Amino acid sequence: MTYQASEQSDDPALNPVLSLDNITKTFPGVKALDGVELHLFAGEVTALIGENGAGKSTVVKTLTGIYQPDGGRIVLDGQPVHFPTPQDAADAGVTAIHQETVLFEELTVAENVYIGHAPKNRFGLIDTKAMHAKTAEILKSIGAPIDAGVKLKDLGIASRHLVAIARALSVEARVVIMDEPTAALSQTEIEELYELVDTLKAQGKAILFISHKFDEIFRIADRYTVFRDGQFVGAGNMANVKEAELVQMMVGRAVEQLFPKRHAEVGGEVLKVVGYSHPTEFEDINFTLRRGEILGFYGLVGAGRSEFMQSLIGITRPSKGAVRIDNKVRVIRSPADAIKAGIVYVPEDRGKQGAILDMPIFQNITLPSLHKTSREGFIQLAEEFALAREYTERLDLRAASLDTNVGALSGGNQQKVVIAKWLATQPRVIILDEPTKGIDIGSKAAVHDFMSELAAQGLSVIMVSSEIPEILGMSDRVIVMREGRMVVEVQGDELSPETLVRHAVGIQAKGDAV
Amino acid sequence: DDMRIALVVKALGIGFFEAAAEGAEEAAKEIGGVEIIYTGPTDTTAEGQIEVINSLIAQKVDAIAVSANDTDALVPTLKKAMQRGITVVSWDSGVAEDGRQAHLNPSSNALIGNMIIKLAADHLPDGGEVAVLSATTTSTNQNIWIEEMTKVMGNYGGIDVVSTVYGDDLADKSYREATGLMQSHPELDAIIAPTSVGIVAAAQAVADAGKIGQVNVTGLGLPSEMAGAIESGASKSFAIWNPIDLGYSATMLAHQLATEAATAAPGAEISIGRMGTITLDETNAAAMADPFVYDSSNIDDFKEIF
Amino acid sequence: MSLTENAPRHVPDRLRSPLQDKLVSWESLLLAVAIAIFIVNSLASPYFLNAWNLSDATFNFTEKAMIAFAMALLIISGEIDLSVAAIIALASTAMGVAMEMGAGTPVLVLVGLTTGLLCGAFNGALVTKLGLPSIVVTIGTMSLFRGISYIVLGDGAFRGYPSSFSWFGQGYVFWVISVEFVIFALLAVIFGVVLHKTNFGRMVYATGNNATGALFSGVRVDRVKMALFLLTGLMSGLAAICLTSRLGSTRPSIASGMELEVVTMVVLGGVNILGGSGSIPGVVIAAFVMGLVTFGLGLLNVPGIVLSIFIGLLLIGVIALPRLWAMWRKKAG
Amino acid sequence: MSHLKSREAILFGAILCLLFVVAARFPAFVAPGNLVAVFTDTSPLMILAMGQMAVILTRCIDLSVAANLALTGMVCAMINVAAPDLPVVVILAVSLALGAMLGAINGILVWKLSIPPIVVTLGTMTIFRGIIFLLTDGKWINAHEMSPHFTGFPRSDIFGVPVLGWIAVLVSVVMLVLMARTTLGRSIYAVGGNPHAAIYTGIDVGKTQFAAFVISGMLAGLTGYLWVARYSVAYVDIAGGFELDVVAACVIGGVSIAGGAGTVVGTLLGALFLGVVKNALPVVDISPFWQLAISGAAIIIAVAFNAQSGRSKGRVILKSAEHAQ
Ligand SMILES: Nc1ncnc2c1ncn2[C@@H]1O[C@H](COP(=O)(O)OP(=O)(O)OP(=O)(O)O)[C@@H](O)[C@H]1O
Ligand SMILES: Nc1ncnc2c1ncn2[C@@H]1O[C@H](COP(=O)(O)OP(=O)(O)OP(=O)(O)O)[C@@H](O)[C@H]1O
Ligand SMILES: [Mg+2]
Ligand SMILES: [Mg+2]
Repeated sequence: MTYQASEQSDDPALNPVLSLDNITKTFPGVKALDGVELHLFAGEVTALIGENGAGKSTVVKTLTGIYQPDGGRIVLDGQPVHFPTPQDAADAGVTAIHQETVLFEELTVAENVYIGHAPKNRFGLIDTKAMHAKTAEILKSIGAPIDAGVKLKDLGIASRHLVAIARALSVEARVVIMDEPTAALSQTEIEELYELVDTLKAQGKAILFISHKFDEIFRIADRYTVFRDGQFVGAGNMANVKEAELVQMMVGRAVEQLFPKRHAEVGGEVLKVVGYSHPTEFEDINFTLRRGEILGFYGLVGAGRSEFMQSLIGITRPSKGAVRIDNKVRVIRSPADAIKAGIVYVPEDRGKQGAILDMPIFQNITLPSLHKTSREGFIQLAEEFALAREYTERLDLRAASLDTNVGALSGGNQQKVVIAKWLATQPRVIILDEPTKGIDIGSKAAVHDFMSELAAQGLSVIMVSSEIPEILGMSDRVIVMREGRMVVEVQGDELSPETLVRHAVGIQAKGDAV
Repeated sequence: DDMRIALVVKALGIGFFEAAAEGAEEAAKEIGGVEIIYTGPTDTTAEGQIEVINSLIAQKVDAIAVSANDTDALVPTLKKAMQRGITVVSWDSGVAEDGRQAHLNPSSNALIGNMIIKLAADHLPDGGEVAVLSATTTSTNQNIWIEEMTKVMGNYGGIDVVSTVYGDDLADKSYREATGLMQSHPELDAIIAPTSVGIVAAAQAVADAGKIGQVNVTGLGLPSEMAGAIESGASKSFAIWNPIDLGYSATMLAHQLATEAATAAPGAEISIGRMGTITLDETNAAAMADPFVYDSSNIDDFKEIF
Repeated sequence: MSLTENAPRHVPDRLRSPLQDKLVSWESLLLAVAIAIFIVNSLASPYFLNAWNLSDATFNFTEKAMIAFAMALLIISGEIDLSVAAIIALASTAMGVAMEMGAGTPVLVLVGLTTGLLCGAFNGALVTKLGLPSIVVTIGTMSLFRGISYIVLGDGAFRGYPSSFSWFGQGYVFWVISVEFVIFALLAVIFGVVLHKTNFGRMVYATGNNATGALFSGVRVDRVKMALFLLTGLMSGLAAICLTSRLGSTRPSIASGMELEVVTMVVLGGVNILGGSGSIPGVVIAAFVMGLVTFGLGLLNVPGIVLSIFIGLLLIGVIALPRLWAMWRKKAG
Repeated sequence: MSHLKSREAILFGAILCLLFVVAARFPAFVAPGNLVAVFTDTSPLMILAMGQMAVILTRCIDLSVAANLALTGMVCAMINVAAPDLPVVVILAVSLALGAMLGAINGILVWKLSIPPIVVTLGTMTIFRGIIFLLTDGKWINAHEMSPHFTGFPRSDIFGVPVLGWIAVLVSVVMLVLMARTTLGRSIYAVGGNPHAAIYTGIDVGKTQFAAFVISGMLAGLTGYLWVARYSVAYVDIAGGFELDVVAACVIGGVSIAGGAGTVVGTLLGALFLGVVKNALPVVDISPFWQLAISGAAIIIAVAFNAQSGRSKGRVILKSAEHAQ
């Protein structure tokens, strides 16, 4: 099952284009990569799989000259190479679509695509004309209807992603790396990306594909490599492996039940939203949420779910509509009002909106509950630690201490801190926006498990998710949104992947009203 | 131990005060056993002078002779100095009466006020438009001189003061203000700048505007700094008292009061070495000689001196 | 990774004791600097160790420090106010106008504080309501406030404040302990408690670290910022009272350039200019350091500008040296 | 992409309006000769503002420009006093080199030690001025001590415009090309727009910031010589507080203090706007005591306006709202 690294075959097709040999990379306190190996072959897609923090992105950054390995070799075409800067990697034909967006709002599309390697005229100045022409060509080749001359800030999120892809293609690449490229794309765009990958394969490029989604790994990968805790665990052909085996390799044990079924009694009405509208973002949202219920919100990315949820907690002001909580009409003008009313929101953007990364765990947790841990406005440290301890233990947080900064935690543990923070306010309703986005399979299960538990204890949960298995596995009822509107509310037997997708993309079929 | 006399100036580095410090050193040498502490803030602020004076009080100097950036703001600090037994006199630019024992005017204010307008009028027999370019809006002596000048305007028929502007004793601001004056008053015949920074900048501005011969720059300046302007004709004449003599006399006065060889009281006659004696008026102030006029005939004799 | 059925692992509250933290902190480094300067000063000048002189020396920093405390909070919250010195000018002018109209000391104090508050409210409104960057807004209001003062006063001055008014800037509470020093000390304690021991202080840190995150966590970020601008205005008003009382007169050029000294004091005190961290004890020590350096060098009759070189070097040096040291150690080890 | 351009158009319109108003009260102000004078008078501000723009674009700020100007200007003056016959070309080279070196000091501290730029330049601002004092003991260098070709250079006339004005034009053209057509220029925008992403595209953030500081320093040095020659005087405090005017010019010109956004043309217009206000106020006989308040108000209004027009409209999800817009 494991590919033997040292064997060089006579058949060039079997020789890797690029190999990592015994690569080690240490950050203060973390061994991110511990002697890993990885091999990429011409015309093949290799999937790199691992939990959060397994070291996948670190490999990408090592391969593209952003990080320098502490030990080991990078071998390109049988020759050891060094990439002191990202430019060197690009020159050698290694290019990447990084996990984070690496684009510039104030620059034009063409400049974004060519920054760092723009064509020059004979005076050494940037040849704007040539740059635009080349950009237009690449954009056309990936079927993106984008004008090379517009500023990036005037583009939507999906177009931006296409620009990032165009950027990766602007380099004469032999190795293309994609780090979770589909995380921000809608279903149709994902399909287009798959086609692009197939084209690249046909051109004989070696592709490294990183993803947490098994369906897509099985859809496009030819080989796989699995990392766990910065170590190489195994590699092989996709054809010879089953999903359960991969999970076993990733987590080190079997994960049986991803979506634990729970036995909660759905009670009376807790929250009622009537005619909620916003001038530009969403319109006429109506629903009722009951005690102990999990209500799913499905839609394509950009459907306006987050905007609606944020308006519900007072970040933006609705133009029309009302909320009723426990049969009382409440006016919510700010998150502080929402907390008082018992509605809390776990945002999807953890780093910016969810946590305050440079503050200690315990201070993050008590921030919305300061009135509980203080007397007459004066902080009581002991009570703060007590509250933080209570909720972090319930979520089984892994951290060195409660006064370490949240920024120092892994993504999954950061998410736990954010959830703990909101549970500590003892809310009536908790809204979770993409609660498992970018979280590995193990932590995901923990979060799901916990959601069930919350509902069982009588909390009402709203879960925004773009992942169909998650929506189907967890929700009692699902509301589908499209272009800022509520399209349908489904429950019970009607809940099926087909129904959800159909409504989300707006295909009229079987005479369904849309 | 030497007697320590502190010469506190408006700001360090200004040619006029450097020359005054020379005079102070001369006086110290003459008296013997006197140490001069020449100090001041870097920019012309009252707060800066207060910090300087506070540290002088702490050093228990014997006398402080100050040219003040602000008539009133220094008073509380100087009062404190006097309470701690330090002799305080002001010179050049004075402080209010209760902040010092005596004040030495470089010349009588009335004389200066008259002098600056006369310098302009002498070259305008048929009358004309003149404008004033002053230092900062808060400069004590400039304000007094302009006031005195206004009083005697009646004696100069046909001379019309069309505007007063402030260059803040900054070269660039003064230059811009002078340029503005020439634009807003195309008929302008003379600019009176009763400040050594302003007069140099105004002369430069006139030269740059190509108005030498049309606009005469005059006022108070230092021969060393104005030599070029006299040569080019941007300025026909200007006046100043001798800053060396002023520094010398201020030191002498401070020494006399500090050694109790003299007491500061209205009417008192105090001897100040080679400069003779001065008589204190009812506000305990005394004036030195008339300002001296410099023009192309004598500038070369003085430009190396101060 | 983990599943909830595993027994919860124990996570300790702290790794190091708070005392350990304090020992290796910026504040202790600064304190060492302060002590060193104190010793050098007493060796360099025979006039240094004298109660009255030391008391006089405190005037070098008390007014600036009053503003610096509020400025520290403002900078920690991620904003800045460069108009503080101009607020002093305007508040002092307003007091002068009130005095001309016959107001007594209590009214003057009220006028000074109110003007400060109004100026703070103006800055705060531009920043929180219009969402403008505070550094730019306050560069504008810095000219505006002082400009108004010039419009009112022109080349004139207000003088003749009532004698009871001189108590603030010239009075002594006990022997050599001046009124200003007592105000400074009280404010140090109050601001220290507010920043480090109250919910409000916690919200200030949260806002400065991540304003969006704080907003989502129920902190009314705009109100916090507004409160801090008001507080900075109020403290500038208070400083205006002390300074006016000390000078006994008002001119529009009063306190010019003081804003940069206040910011310097705050930064020297270890407050991160980018927001999110800093402490009041740090600012207090920085006030003493600046006061001691100015006074010590003043005693040696070193001109003010040379002295400002020291402050400039100190400002960069205190941040640079630990970093250089760390770089050197990394290279060596 | 339209609103950025139109913002510059509006600023240009504002300057025209201003000229119009002034002309109504005082027609001679808009005479070509006077406009040239205003342009020349504003040239130092324009040159400095372009350097500051580069720095602000990279998310830094340079508060030491005026001090750099003063120090370099003083050194040039001292060189002139020591060697009166040295040609102006040498003086220009010295001013550029020394200015760049002082800028490099700021840049190194920001780049290698990651000290916040505002702290670095607050420190070097006082240090540079202090050094002038140490060099000169606080003494002034006056017109009569400088040689005629030294002071004459910026005011010598080419086609009716003084050299000082031409230098501003030249610097503008160079900066236009630099910002729009060179890798460094685009990197400056990239670094300020998204420093994190810049690293991924192989741009060294610190090095780019360093380069911006060197540019700013070099232009400040150049202005130092020009300033000293133009006003024919050098002392510790020349151009005191001018750094705030420079920052104000950038901000009025639409340079975002948060970095990444702003143009050379906008910056030039911002500087011109301030320059026209400064030159017009004394002419239209507004009391000098009103000047400060008026320029303060102008800054606030310009910034509020810029922020309003620059605010992104946000994306629109609702199809109906899209049509309504
Ligand atoms: N710059 C850094 N400084 C310190 N630690 C880092 C740094 N970058 C990564 N790490 C640590 O290295 C480990 C590997 O991180 P990496 O980003 O490679 O994970 P990943 O496999 O890409 O995870 P994910 O699936 O969440 O993207 C993690 O423990 C992370 O915290
Ligand atoms: N045009 C855009 N410009 C900037 N950011 C955008 C744009 N479109 C979408 N985003 C960002 O992408 C993310 C997803 O968009 P949005 O929140 O509207 O979708 P959603 O329907 O709520 O879906 P989800 O919650 O599943 O992401 C958000 O973080 C949003 O801020
Ligand atoms: Mg990753
Ligand atoms: Mg969303």
